[in-house]
Amino acid sequence: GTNQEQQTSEPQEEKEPTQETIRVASWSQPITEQTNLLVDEDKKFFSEHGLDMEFIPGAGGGDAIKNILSGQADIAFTDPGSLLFALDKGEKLKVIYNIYPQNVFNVVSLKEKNMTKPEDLKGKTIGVYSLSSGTRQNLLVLLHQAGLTENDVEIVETGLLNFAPLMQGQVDATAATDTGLLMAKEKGLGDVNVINVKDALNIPSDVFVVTEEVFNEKKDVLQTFLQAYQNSAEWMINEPEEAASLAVEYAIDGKEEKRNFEIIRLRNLSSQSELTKEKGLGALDAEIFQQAADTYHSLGLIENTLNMSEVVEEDFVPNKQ
Amino acid sequence: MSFLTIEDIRYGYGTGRFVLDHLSFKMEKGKFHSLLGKSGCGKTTLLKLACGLIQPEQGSIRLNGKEVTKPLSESGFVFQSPTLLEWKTVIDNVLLPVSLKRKITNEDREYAEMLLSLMGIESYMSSFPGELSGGQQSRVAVARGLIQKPALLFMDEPFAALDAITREDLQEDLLRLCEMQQTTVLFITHDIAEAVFLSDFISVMDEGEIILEQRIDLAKPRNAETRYGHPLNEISLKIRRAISGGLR
Amino acid sequence: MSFLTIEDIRYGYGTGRFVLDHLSFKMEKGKFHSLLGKSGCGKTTLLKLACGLIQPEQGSIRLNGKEVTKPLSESGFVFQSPTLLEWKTVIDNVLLPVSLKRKITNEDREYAEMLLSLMGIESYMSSFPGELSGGQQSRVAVARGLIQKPALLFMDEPFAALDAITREDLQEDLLRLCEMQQTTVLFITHDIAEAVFLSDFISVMDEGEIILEQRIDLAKPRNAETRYGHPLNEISLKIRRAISGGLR
Amino acid sequence: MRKIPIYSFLLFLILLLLWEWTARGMSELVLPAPSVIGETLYSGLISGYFNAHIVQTSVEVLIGLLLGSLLGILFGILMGEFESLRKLLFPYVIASQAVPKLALAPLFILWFGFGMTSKIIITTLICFFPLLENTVTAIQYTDHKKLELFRVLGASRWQTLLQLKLPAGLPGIMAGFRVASVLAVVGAVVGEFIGGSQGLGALIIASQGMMDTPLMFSVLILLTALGTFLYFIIELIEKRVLKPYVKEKKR
Amino acid sequence: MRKIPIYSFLLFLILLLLWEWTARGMSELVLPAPSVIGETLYSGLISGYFNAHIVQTSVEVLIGLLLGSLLGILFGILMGEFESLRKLLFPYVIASQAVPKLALAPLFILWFGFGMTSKIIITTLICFFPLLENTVTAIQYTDHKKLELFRVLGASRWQTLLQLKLPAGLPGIMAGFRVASVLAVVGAVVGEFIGGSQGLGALIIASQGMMDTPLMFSVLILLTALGTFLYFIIELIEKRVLKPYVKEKKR
Ligand SMILES: Nc1ncnc2c1ncn2[C@@H]1O[C@H](COP(=O)(O)OP(=O)(O)OP(=O)(O)O)[C@@H](O)[C@H]1O
Ligand SMILES: Nc1ncnc2c1ncn2[C@@H]1O[C@H](COP(=O)(O)OP(=O)(O)OP(=O)(O)O)[C@@H](O)[C@H]1O
Ligand SMILES: Cc1ncc(C[n+]2csc(CCO)c2C)c(N)n1
Ligand SMILES: [Mg+2]
Ligand SMILES: [Mg+2]
Repeated sequence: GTNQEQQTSEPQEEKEPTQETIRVASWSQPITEQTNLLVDEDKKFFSEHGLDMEFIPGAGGGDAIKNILSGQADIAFTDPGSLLFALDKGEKLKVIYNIYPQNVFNVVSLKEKNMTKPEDLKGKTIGVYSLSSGTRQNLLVLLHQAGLTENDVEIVETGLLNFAPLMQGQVDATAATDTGLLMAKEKGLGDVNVINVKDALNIPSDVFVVTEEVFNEKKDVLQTFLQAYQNSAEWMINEPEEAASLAVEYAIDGKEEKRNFEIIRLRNLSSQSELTKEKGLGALDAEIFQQAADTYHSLGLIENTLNMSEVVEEDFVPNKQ
Repeated sequence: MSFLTIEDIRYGYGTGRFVLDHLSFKMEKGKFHSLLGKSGCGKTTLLKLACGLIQPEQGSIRLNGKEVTKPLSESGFVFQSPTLLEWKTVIDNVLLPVSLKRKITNEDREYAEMLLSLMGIESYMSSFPGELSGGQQSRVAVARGLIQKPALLFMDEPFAALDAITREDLQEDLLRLCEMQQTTVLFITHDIAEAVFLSDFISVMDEGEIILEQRIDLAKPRNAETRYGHPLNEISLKIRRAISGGLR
Repeated sequence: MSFLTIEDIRYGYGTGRFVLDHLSFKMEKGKFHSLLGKSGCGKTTLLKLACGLIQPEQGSIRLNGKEVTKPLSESGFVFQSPTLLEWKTVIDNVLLPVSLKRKITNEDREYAEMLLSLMGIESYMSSFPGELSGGQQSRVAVARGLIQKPALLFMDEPFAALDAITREDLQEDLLRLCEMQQTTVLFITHDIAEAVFLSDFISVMDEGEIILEQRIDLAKPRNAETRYGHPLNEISLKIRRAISGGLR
Repeated sequence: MRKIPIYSFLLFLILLLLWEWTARGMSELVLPAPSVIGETLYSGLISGYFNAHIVQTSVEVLIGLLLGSLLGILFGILMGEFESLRKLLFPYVIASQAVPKLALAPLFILWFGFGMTSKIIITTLICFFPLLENTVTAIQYTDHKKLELFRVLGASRWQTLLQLKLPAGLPGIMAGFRVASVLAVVGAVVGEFIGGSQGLGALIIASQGMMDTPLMFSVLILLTALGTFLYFIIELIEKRVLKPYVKEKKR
Repeated sequence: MRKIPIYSFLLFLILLLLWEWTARGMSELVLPAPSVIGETLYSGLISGYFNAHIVQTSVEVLIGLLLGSLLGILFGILMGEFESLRKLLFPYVIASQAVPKLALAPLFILWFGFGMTSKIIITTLICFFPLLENTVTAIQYTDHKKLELFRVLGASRWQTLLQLKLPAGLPGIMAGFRVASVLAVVGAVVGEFIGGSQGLGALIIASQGMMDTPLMFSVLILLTALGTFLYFIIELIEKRVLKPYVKEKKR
């Protein structure tokens, strides 16, 4: 990288003669909850820093990581689970930003089943998106914290419309996310009990991950990018209405402004934690990642013990002014 | 009393031109009728109409007074081209008409073999049609036409692909069979002598019309003598003149 | 000097039986040769060998001393069945051999039309083969065989589906054309009189062997007189006896 | 026979009513009623919400179908003509078909980018097979009398192919084409499933994420319409191209 | 011609080497080297890890292929025989094909449960179409002279179908069958993608979730083997069934 990015930290600077391209591989399509990443055309969070940000869609956190490993992208917007799997396979990766420090996963059951604690899940049938999904991994984490194993419950795959079998009574509970629950409520899901995984182990939901190579070679660009991303996240927190209305145009699922607003509100909540209030958005804490890695290891999801302090790079996160 | 009556029919293939127009024709029970005429004059069309395969646009076709609206499946047919099923053996091809009616009995099989040996192709019984010569294929088709001992037999140039000797043998066999079974026959041929030798009645067509109806009174049973006799030659000449006279 | 020599060939269709065995045959340049014989005796097989469509298992076939290993595409062919392309019009079917060699010129088209009118089917030029009668289809095939004015012509029962009158017309036309173009012809027919009328040489086959070779010295040009003259009848009778004598 | 459109319409109506009636007793999440879907579809069409997606998918389908058909016929010809080539290539052809495209997504993105190219390639791959098999079969079962005719006329392999085998096999090839045209729609959509930000496939994924089943069904209806349209076009072409065959063979 | 196996093997070797070479420069997560895949595959086969999955998928494929082919031929016959039925049903047939099964998967699960049924139904649906189209075409282009023969012999519609149209159209129908056999594999796998805890499709998903790409490729190889095996079996059947045709038509 060149030194030009350094100068571009002044936000007023107009178009740079040379723009630095940065490709972000997401775990998803361009969706409402990532509005801040999508509205560069309007808000110029990235272009004002001389960044030409390119959004690369994917179908799952694994895709995002594969896209940076194959050089198709520079940064992965992915979940810690996928990160841990890749590390387990010996890939050299760095976590440089904590996008959502809050665990957004939960387990939802109908009120009448009277399931309120992880222990209540014993012997029950629980739906997950699929065997490869975050819902399953987080369900296992939840069970693990409660001293249960996969064998104590029956896990069935229900696909993306996982609330339908819950409403139809084909499953006792379903593992989901906060936004999933929101949509389901909108679709007439009645009174439910929600067990939040974050109460058991608050593994962050998504992080920015780069390969060691990119980490070493593009430090400046990465830092500029994180600064810009942080700005955009702050904007979304401060201007949720504006974000919601922009999402209509930029997000593939942004059909209704009202719903966009609700989603953005939830993501804004999960972007913030005690730590971010102190250190600024994106703040990383290697400890929780270590706990996550250890849990995954004891669950048998990964084979190796990982040293996460080597992976989590706290220095890149722009400090709170 | 006539058996099959065709009255004032008209037929075209949808090309605007009528192949047959105002044509009438009668067939008598148990008699052998031949159709002669230049290529393309409408013989095959008339035969298809008579057997109920196609329906006239105008006019009527009656068998024993009853309108013919679909093929008379108890009749026998030999088309101008052999049309055998390539995936069946020769004997199965011969037995096809029976197999469409009922289970094949040993008798059927024996009769089929008899017909095949009459046709001189009994040794090809288990061959597939693709392994036969052109004339052999047409003989399989003739055997298939005869398998049901039909009361009514339609044959469109069945012997065209055969040499003179085989042809004469088969003519005599055919005559014998038809006489035995009192078969009514409508026979198309280009061989005038063949027509005269076989027929009780000959009709000569030209451009969709019947231009000559000739009764043949040669004595029966007919044999080699009939074939080379003077009367046959004379009638042949007359018919020949009719056909070529039709040249307009 | 002979033009095409077939020497001591053997051929079977892989069925264990040899259809032709130790057969030799010669064709002279510019002459008309006919093959006669009972159905299934191997005429078509011999013709296919002669024209290079199939190769013998033993023996040699030479044209002007050169081994024939593939079809001589400058020759003309008329097969036993018309084999027209249903998706092409009659005139395009006739022009097919030319179109496979080069772009069709106006002259080709005119010649094709001339041939079609010789065949008496010029009015069906733009029809599709499926719209023709059996005899009309076979005439299209004859026209197709002649379109290249071939020096060597192979015809397998080309006139079998035609009435006597048309047939005689076409025989005379064919003779005239062949004489004009000095065509060497190999002609298969079941009509003995036709063979005698047309040929310079007649070979009679039986069970894969040539049992009679007959030179025909009738005066040329041959016409209606030749046809009904005594000499023709006499030769015919001789050949007829040969064919039926072959009956073992 | 003239009453078909009426019966067809009646059947459609009955099915619709049945559906409406079933859906009434169910959550919209499980099975949205046709009335609801109709509304979503209508408003989406009016507002132009679907336009970009429809265009994107249609372009992918058309290009993919074109490429796939050409390749399918080409390889069908090659593998039909050269037995050896057939033996050589067929394991790879089967591999390309038996492997679910969805599993190869990262590779497709790696090789062809995440833009339209990878979707077109997936579509091409999917269209390719029915045409290949039907062309091979059409070529191999040409009437041997006609083949003899062409041999005897000294036709080159190429001429025999173009003027005999392909025209004679056209009905079979067109059947393969009809299958391919409908599969092309599936191909493009599956391509968009793996990380597309536009197109009807991407919209399906998004609608599932939103649990917006009416939207998903609207997209499915659009896909059906696209498939039907293609099928219809191909039938039209077929009717024109196959006229002489119909003259001979159908009555 | 006898050297084909050698060439085939050489080509395979070259492709393998090329792959190995490409994979060396790449993360194992994106494109694992054949050597690595081979190891995974071998140890998985030896340890019996794949067995249950292979059996499950094979059963689904076989049942689905059987049902799909039967239905495809049946509807092909009906829609080929009755023009009116064709017009009536074809929009639904196209809908059933143009709609990606993956999108309907959640509904299939709701309707048919988590078990094998929904996978078999998806497989059936996918197999169905190529056979339908090829059967319709085969039935419609029967030689009209043979049809006349059967009409004149007073054959019933049913007899004409069984003894003429189907046998005469067999080559085309078998081509559809070959296509269906390979698509069946994809169908079963796609069915297992959603809501399957066993089967090769479920294994693909699981391996993707764990980012175990070598395992995924092992499964893809098993799928190719399954597809090739089916295709091969069908070719064998075809060779036996079509012998008389080959006698007549091929040389
Ligand atoms: N494709 C084939 N496979 C096996 N045997 C065949 C094949 N074609 C012909 N034969 C056999 O070879 C012999 C000679 O056949 P060929 O067609 O040459 O006879 P032909 O003299 O032309 O008879 P026809 O006058 O009936 O046309 C016949 O006995 C026939 O059964
Ligand atoms: N399918 C068809 N479509 C259009 N015209 C046809 C069709 N079949 C026959 N024709 C025309 O009808 C006329 C009579 O045909 P038909 O087959 O009855 O003649 P034919 O007397 O049997 O002749 P041939 O002796 O050559 O067999 C011919 O002029 C022919 O061109
Ligand atoms: C906020 C948020 N919600 C859902 C996902 C989706 N997700 C979570 S884990 C996982 C498994 C890897 O495929 C996937 C797809 C996410 N990443 N972030
Ligand atoms: Mg006729
Ligand atoms: Mg012959």
